[in-house]
Amino acid sequence: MTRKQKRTFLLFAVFIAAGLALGLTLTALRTSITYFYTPSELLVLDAPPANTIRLGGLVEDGSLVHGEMSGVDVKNAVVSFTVTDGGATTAVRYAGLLPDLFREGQGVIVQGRLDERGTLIADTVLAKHDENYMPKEVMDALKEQGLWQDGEEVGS
Amino acid sequence: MNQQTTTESTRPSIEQAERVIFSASGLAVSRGGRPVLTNISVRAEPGDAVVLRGPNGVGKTTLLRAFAGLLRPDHGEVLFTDAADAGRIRDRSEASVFCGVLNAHKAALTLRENLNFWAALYNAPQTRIEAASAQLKLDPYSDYPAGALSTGLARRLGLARLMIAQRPVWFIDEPTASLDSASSENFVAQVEVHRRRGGLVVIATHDPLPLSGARIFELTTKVAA
Amino acid sequence: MSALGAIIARDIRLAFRAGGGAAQGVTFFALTGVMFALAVGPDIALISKIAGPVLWTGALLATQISLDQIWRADREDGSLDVLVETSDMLALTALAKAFAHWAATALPLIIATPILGVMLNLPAEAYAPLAISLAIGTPGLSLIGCIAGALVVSLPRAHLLIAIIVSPLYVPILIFGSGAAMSDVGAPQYGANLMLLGATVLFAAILSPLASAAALRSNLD
Amino acid sequence: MNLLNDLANPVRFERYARMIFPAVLGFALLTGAAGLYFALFNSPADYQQGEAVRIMYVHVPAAWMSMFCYSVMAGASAVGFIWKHPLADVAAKETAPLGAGFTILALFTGSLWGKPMWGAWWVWDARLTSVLVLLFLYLGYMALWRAIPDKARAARLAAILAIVGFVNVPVIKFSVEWWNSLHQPASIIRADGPTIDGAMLTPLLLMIAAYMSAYVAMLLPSIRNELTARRLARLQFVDETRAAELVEQ
Repeated sequence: MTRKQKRTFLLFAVFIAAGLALGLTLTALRTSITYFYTPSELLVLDAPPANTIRLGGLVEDGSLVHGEMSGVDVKNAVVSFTVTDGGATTAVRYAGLLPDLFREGQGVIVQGRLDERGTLIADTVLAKHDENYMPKEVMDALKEQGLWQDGEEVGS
Repeated sequence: MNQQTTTESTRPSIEQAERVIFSASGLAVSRGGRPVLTNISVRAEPGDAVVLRGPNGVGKTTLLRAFAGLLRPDHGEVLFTDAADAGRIRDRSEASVFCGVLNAHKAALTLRENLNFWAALYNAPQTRIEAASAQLKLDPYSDYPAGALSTGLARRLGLARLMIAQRPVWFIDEPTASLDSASSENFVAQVEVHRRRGGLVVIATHDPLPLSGARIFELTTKVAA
Repeated sequence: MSALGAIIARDIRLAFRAGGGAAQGVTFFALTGVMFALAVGPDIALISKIAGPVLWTGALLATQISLDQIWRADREDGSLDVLVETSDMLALTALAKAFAHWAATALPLIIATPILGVMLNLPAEAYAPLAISLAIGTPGLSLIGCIAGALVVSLPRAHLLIAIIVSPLYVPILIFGSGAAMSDVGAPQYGANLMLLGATVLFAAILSPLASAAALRSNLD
Repeated sequence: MNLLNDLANPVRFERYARMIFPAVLGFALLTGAAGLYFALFNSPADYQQGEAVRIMYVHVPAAWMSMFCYSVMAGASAVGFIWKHPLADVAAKETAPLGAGFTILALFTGSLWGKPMWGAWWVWDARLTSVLVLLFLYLGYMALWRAIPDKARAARLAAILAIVGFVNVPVIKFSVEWWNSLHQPASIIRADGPTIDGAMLTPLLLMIAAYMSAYVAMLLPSIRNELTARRLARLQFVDETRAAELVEQ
């Protein structure tokens, strides 16, 4: 095929590639925003996700239980608490050091796997200093639950 | 250099090479920011043989590379026009082939694999590979790895690419430097065949090649002011 | 197309012949894995957790050390002039060379991954993410590497220079690739990482041939 | 556009440079002094970070300048590459070390600032990491210039690298932010704080103006030096060999 045909074919290929790259980026961004669950979303799911998930929400007041020794892992104390987004709650068990900013009533994101009883066995817990650093997604999710009024001071 | 897109011409078969006029006008080339060549103008018709001479390092190779479009001149223009209808400008990738002092073959490939590779690049049919190998008497060495060839044989392999390319304008740098006298005569004969078919050659060399009616050019810096 | 096909076939044949680049990449890749395990010690839990990123970094470094040869070998024996002379579009030739480099160095790595994965106690469900992310990501390494190779082609030895030039440009591919390799197949970030990796490689596939061709044209004399 | 080709001829450039250099230098010193005064004495300590926030007045302009210089470098490279504008190549070449200097300053002050807050000299915070990668882009560009003996060729190749680098900066920045959010969904303490109230803004803007004019004040003489160096190099060649001409025998 002549040089001119080759050039148009190539230009066409470049456009396809550019479009595909853009599409991939946009879909990647869209799926990543909701990549954490809120307790009520978990409840509504018919089959609990088997792999590691992220759970976002507030640590329910009074739900924090320290030092409960689990038979298997004596080394670090197991902590259990429940995370709520106003709608539903999910029990969380975590063996390891809690970040010092972690307190009841504070925003938190927990990463781990759900066991058969629906309790999240967490391997990482990420706490926030104060509200305006809470990731936007958690804020939106909490607003949807009506638990969050704009500008209201939460935590210390 | 305004490059008109020409339609894909039919591949010139080995019998008749297309007739092209080569012309360079007002060429100036610099290397490493240093002016090496200035106001170079030359014109060659089908059948011509242009021989470039000059002391070492004066810029013969640089000039050949500029002719072959492998080097961007500071200013001036290199043109290949169709001998039949002078208006039509031929695209360099169909008009010229450059063979420098390096033979452009891969040592790890056999001689035949190298020839086949070039044939694919120059879109040459199988017949032309056999013809080129025969013309340079390389058939006995087809299965040798190119790295094992002597310098003379390697040079003949490099020159075989000119035959495979089958393009009207040949730019060659020191073609016969490492060839024995028989091979040298044989190569000159091939050049004469190419010229008779309407092709033209521009050769930078110090050897006194018996090219009939060759036009000798001297590259010199001591030009009368 | 046959010209581009010939270039790819020639480069792959050369890479797998004696002294070619292919074996070099895989051995370097294996060595990184083994050395890392030796350095970290037999703590299986730790090794298996970082096996993915270690293998990804190994693949990146293995690709990087062989970038020097993509263009230099051709320039030194004169075949670069032939490639330039016969190519309608030098960018297409650059794309072919990048593909040939990928096939010669990255493909053997991807094939060797399961063996190394076993040695580094890679958890069973991590094989697929690792192999897939390598398959999608390594072409990007060759494409960007092609630019660096073209930039330094006129220099006698430029391994270090190539490393400095490509490392920052490799950051996105390493992040998305290793990110995908580490996350479980079901996790949402796995898909997101792979998609971003693909987008970056596509972006490189458009940018790299143009930049390589421009660099080669400036390096011709 | 006539300014651009005005500047193309080095002699005229040197006249412009000599003219504006004292003014630019003066402006830099003035805004620098004012900025420092405001930063150190006349602005409130941050409600969370206390006095440590004052480093911000040195850090943020430096980080901003590192990015600005890279964009100038890429722009000048493009002009130099496309229109073969010799001065643009020199400007790009001389901007690189200055840009790298700002980047190192940004990294240094960044970690100084991080120590009191994050308790570590170096935190893989998204912004700091992007600035670190930018530093490698600068180093690669400068290394390429130095590695290639022939300046004309080096200019073209470095220009290609600068443009490729520039096009990749947003991708790199995004991937580092993504990487940061992947392992630590939201950075616990954001480096520059969500909002900067008025009192802090004036010293910051003064410092940015000071950095900018300091950059220009440093750039002009280095361009002049490079131009004279190249003129010397060319003189040295010319008298030895003259360009060859072709004469038919």
